[in-house]
Amino acid sequence: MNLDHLYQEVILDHYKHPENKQLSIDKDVQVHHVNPSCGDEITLNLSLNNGVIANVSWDGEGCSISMASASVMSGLLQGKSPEEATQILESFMELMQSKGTSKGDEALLEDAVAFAGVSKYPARIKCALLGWMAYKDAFLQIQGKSK
Amino acid sequence: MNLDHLYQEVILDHYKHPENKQLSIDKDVQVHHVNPSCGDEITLNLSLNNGVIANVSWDGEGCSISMASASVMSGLLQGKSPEEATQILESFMELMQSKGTSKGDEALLEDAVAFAGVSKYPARIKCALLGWMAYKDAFLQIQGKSK
Amino acid sequence: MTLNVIEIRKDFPILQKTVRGGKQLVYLDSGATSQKPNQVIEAESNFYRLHNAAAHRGAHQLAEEATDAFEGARRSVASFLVAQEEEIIFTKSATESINLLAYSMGNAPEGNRFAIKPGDRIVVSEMEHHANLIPWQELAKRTGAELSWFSIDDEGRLDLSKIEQIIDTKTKVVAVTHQSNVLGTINPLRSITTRAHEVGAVVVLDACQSAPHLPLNVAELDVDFLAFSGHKALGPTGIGVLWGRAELLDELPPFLFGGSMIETVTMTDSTWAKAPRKFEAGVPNMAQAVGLQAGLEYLQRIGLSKIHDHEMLLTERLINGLSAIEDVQIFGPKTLNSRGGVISFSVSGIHPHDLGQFLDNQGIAVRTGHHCAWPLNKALGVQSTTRASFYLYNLESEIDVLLEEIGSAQRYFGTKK
Amino acid sequence: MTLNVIEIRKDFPILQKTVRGGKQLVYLDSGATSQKPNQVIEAESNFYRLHNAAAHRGAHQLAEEATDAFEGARRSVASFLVAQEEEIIFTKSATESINLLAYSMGNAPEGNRFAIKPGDRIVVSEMEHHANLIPWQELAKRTGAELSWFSIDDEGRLDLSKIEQIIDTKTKVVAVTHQSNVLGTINPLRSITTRAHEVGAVVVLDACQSAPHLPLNVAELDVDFLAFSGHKALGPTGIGVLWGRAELLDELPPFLFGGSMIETVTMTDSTWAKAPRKFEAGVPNMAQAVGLQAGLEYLQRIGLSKIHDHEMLLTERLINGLSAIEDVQIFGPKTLNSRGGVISFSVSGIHPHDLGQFLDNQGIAVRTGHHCAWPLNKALGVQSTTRASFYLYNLESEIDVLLEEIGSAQRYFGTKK
Ligand SMILES: Cc1ncc(COP(=O)(O)O)c(C=O)c1O
Ligand SMILES: Cc1ncc(COP(=O)(O)O)c(C=O)c1O
Repeated sequence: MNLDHLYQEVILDHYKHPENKQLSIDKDVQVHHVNPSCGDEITLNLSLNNGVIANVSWDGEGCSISMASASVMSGLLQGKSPEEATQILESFMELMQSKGTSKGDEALLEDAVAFAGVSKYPARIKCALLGWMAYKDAFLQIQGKSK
Repeated sequence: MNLDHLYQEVILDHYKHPENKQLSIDKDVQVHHVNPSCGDEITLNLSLNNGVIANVSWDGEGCSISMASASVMSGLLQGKSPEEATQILESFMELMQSKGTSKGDEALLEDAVAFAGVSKYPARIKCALLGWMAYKDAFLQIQGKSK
Repeated sequence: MTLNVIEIRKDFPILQKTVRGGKQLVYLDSGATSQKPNQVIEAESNFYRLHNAAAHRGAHQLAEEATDAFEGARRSVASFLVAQEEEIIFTKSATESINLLAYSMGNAPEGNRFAIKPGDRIVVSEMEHHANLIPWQELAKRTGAELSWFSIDDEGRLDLSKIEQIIDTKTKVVAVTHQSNVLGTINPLRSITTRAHEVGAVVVLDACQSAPHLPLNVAELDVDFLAFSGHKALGPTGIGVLWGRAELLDELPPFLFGGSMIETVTMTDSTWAKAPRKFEAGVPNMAQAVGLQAGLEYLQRIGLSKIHDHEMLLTERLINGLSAIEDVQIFGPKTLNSRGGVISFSVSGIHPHDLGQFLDNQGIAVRTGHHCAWPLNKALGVQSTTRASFYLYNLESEIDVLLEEIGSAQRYFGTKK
Repeated sequence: MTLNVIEIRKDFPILQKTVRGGKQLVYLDSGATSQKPNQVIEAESNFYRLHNAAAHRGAHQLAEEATDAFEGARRSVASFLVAQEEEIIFTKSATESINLLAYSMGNAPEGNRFAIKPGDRIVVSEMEHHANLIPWQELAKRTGAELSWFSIDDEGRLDLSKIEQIIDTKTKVVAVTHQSNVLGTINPLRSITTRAHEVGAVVVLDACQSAPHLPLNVAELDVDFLAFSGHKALGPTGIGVLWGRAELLDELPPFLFGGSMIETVTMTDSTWAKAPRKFEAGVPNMAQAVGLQAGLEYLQRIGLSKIHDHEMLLTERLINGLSAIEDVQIFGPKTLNSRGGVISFSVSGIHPHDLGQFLDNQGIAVRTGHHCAWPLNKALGVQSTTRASFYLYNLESEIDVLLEEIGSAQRYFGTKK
């Protein structure tokens, strides 16, 4: 096995230079997620404005996969409508479950296709999903509040 | 294996015509014992008089081994001193643990040596001991009382 | 007979064994535990030889393989019961499965739907195995709830005539066996589940004697929890299953506490993972799960309906044969409808232990005693019985040997000329 | 090195395996679970092939053989711990063993010496595995008792300086680990048992990481209960041991309820068998007990002192090697006294998960994460670590491979040129 399929340049870059990794005061909700099997954690602030995702900021501690994935996610979802975000999220989850058979929809996922290799390492899928699940939870909470 | 080693004539005779199998009103204590693995049960009345075992009577329901053994025991211990009874009991227990290697001390055990074959069937040893353990318990209770 | 028993027997090494001085083993004690085919033995061994590591812990290849094997076994059990994967909890035995439920309910705080309080009712039946009776007795004692039960009628069937009074509106749990391990009776569940759900109670099914012998579908059964043991279903010892409806497992508090069942832990407080992990503390019985999978797949390959039909053929043969012997009494249904391949009987003048010993001496393994159902024995008015129980590997000729040797026993113990 | 590791390795089929595209497996995760020698795999298989039946139930030959095998395994475990046969209880895991104690104590009625009431105290330590922490947290919550604990010092050893305050006169239970599964620290038990017994508390020892690696003698340890898991001691999955002093087991109420643990049963009440049966409800994990026996006998044949010495050789080599690498931090004692073959460390700039993944890709299996000891990790100020743990089958050359690949990882992740 070639580890480079897992640790793409893009991933290591985001790990070293994460985007939006500082909790913004502009938030509608804050969520905190942990990966119980390893202890990795993330705090995520989310705000919506005029029906689009205005701000995704986060902080956390974890492996390259979890941190880079949160970084990519935060950049990707910013400015998107919740529907678009859901579509992206679903596409990413599908990619994670593909067991290495999919390359991912680059038009939709952009840099996030770099995580395709993770799908071959079942124990790491949860790492890649940590930030995304935090976003999903945060979004559901905002929706819940507005009802 | 020859089953006759287990089911000696003596045993089957005692099973069909048990001795002292009617609870006597002459009793210092009464005990009730069950074999939890099969449900066999015995009630035993014991009385001591002038330092000898005056009366051992019993009633019960169980297999040929347990009932015959209770019958033999009741006849054997009647009239003995507690010390003699203890010696007999210990000799019988030793026989039961002999895994078929001992024939039993006939001078001491008399008819009870017929149970030698039981020692080859671990699951039946408890049957053969049911009445004896009831006696032991009853005797300890009398001793306890007299203190 | 549509089952190729001769072929099936080749898979079970122990059936080739002789006992008591060269006698061919006739194993009629599958109700206590089933024998194991090579496929099961090999599956367990291969797990150790090739994939052993702590599942769900660690990111190395062996840990991945062990996780895959263990979770694959879970999927297989789910498909066996036509259930969801997350609804399958691996325990060490049916006994643990039922105790898990009773303790978890006991752990439920006020407000939780499983919280049981004084005045609540728990319903069982008189034909329960101790494993589906005592945990509820104890839960009742711990919580101040009342234990009620269904009696049995003369044919050894549940007396449901007072169902409305017995499952009253205070009832929280109804725990019954699917098939009696003594009488062979298969209980009619529909009226029980309907009434229980009407009053908001959950139904716990002890499927120890049915899951290995009948095609089951948890949705159709309409029960809420179901327990069975691997070792009675061709599987290894040391593994049991608890199935529960997903939404109920969600609300049920955990039972055993430790690794892998947590979400977060501090020195004073912990939170829990989701089911099934919430109920599986510690490094799991992985090799046994994998062995159970092989056992259940073996059963499914042969077909559970076929297995049941085969057992009913044997049952009919034994009931007919026993009915023809003087001095034999059968306990439980004498007809074939709603019963399985478990037959308890007694022979006058011969205590079950003595009969069992005689049969054992001829190579025939039956079970004697109260079969861990003491209250049922009392209801039947006997202290113990002799029980023959069948499985897919039993031959009709084995029934004939049993019948013949019962006659020999009668002669040996002098109750018949 | 007095251990013939090359010969030993031939008994472990999985060690011949290659992983991740042809790389020789380097298994350094025995702290999570040990690998199994053929002797263990065969013992379990042979039980199914030759002796399988329900132990303690039924009078036929197979049932006798199964009973002998199971009780023989109990004797073997007793001799392993230098204990009495009746003091050995088979559970499914150490996790169950400890939960058994916590629940049984919770079941103790007023007047029973184990009854725990509000204001009583339960003492643990900050280095406990979740399995020896959460059951006590929960018992404390159920009973209103207070949970207190020993902290750790800078070297990763128990801080016993306040022992008299922590184990106060209200203390009923002191539950501590013998060897930390994260730090490798072996705890000094004498001061703990002395103080605990002074105030009338019982001492529960989590021997998961010590029983497989050190010669133990329960009398010398002076503890009251001891738990370990079979799967970490060359044994099968699905088996654990609980040892308790005979007179304490006598008084301790049962945990799981069901068949074989009873004396008499009616619909409303039951009485219990004597220990160990009282604590072993249901058809037991017989094949796993027999497999464990084979595992423990294997360990005894090699010699536990020799095994420990061998592991300390490996430990020294790894500690020295790690100390020589820049940017590596070792958690736990850096000296060899009172420690075992478990070493946790971190490499700056590389998250343990990434390091573990890199090593795995080279065929090296280590564990990463919080190792089911989350509070300890918090005390150490880290979220997770990388852990290497050894056993009798590990080679010195495997340490060298690990050290080399840590260097490669540093280069791969760009933290070192
Ligand atoms: C120190 C310690 N205690 C308890 C346990 C729990 O053991 P198991 O998961 O086998 O029940 C472990 C291992 O996981 C351990 O290392
Ligand atoms: C009907 C029934 N319920 C429960 C059990 C308990 O199963 P186990 O002993 O495997 O836990 C048995 C078997 O012994 C049984 O026949």
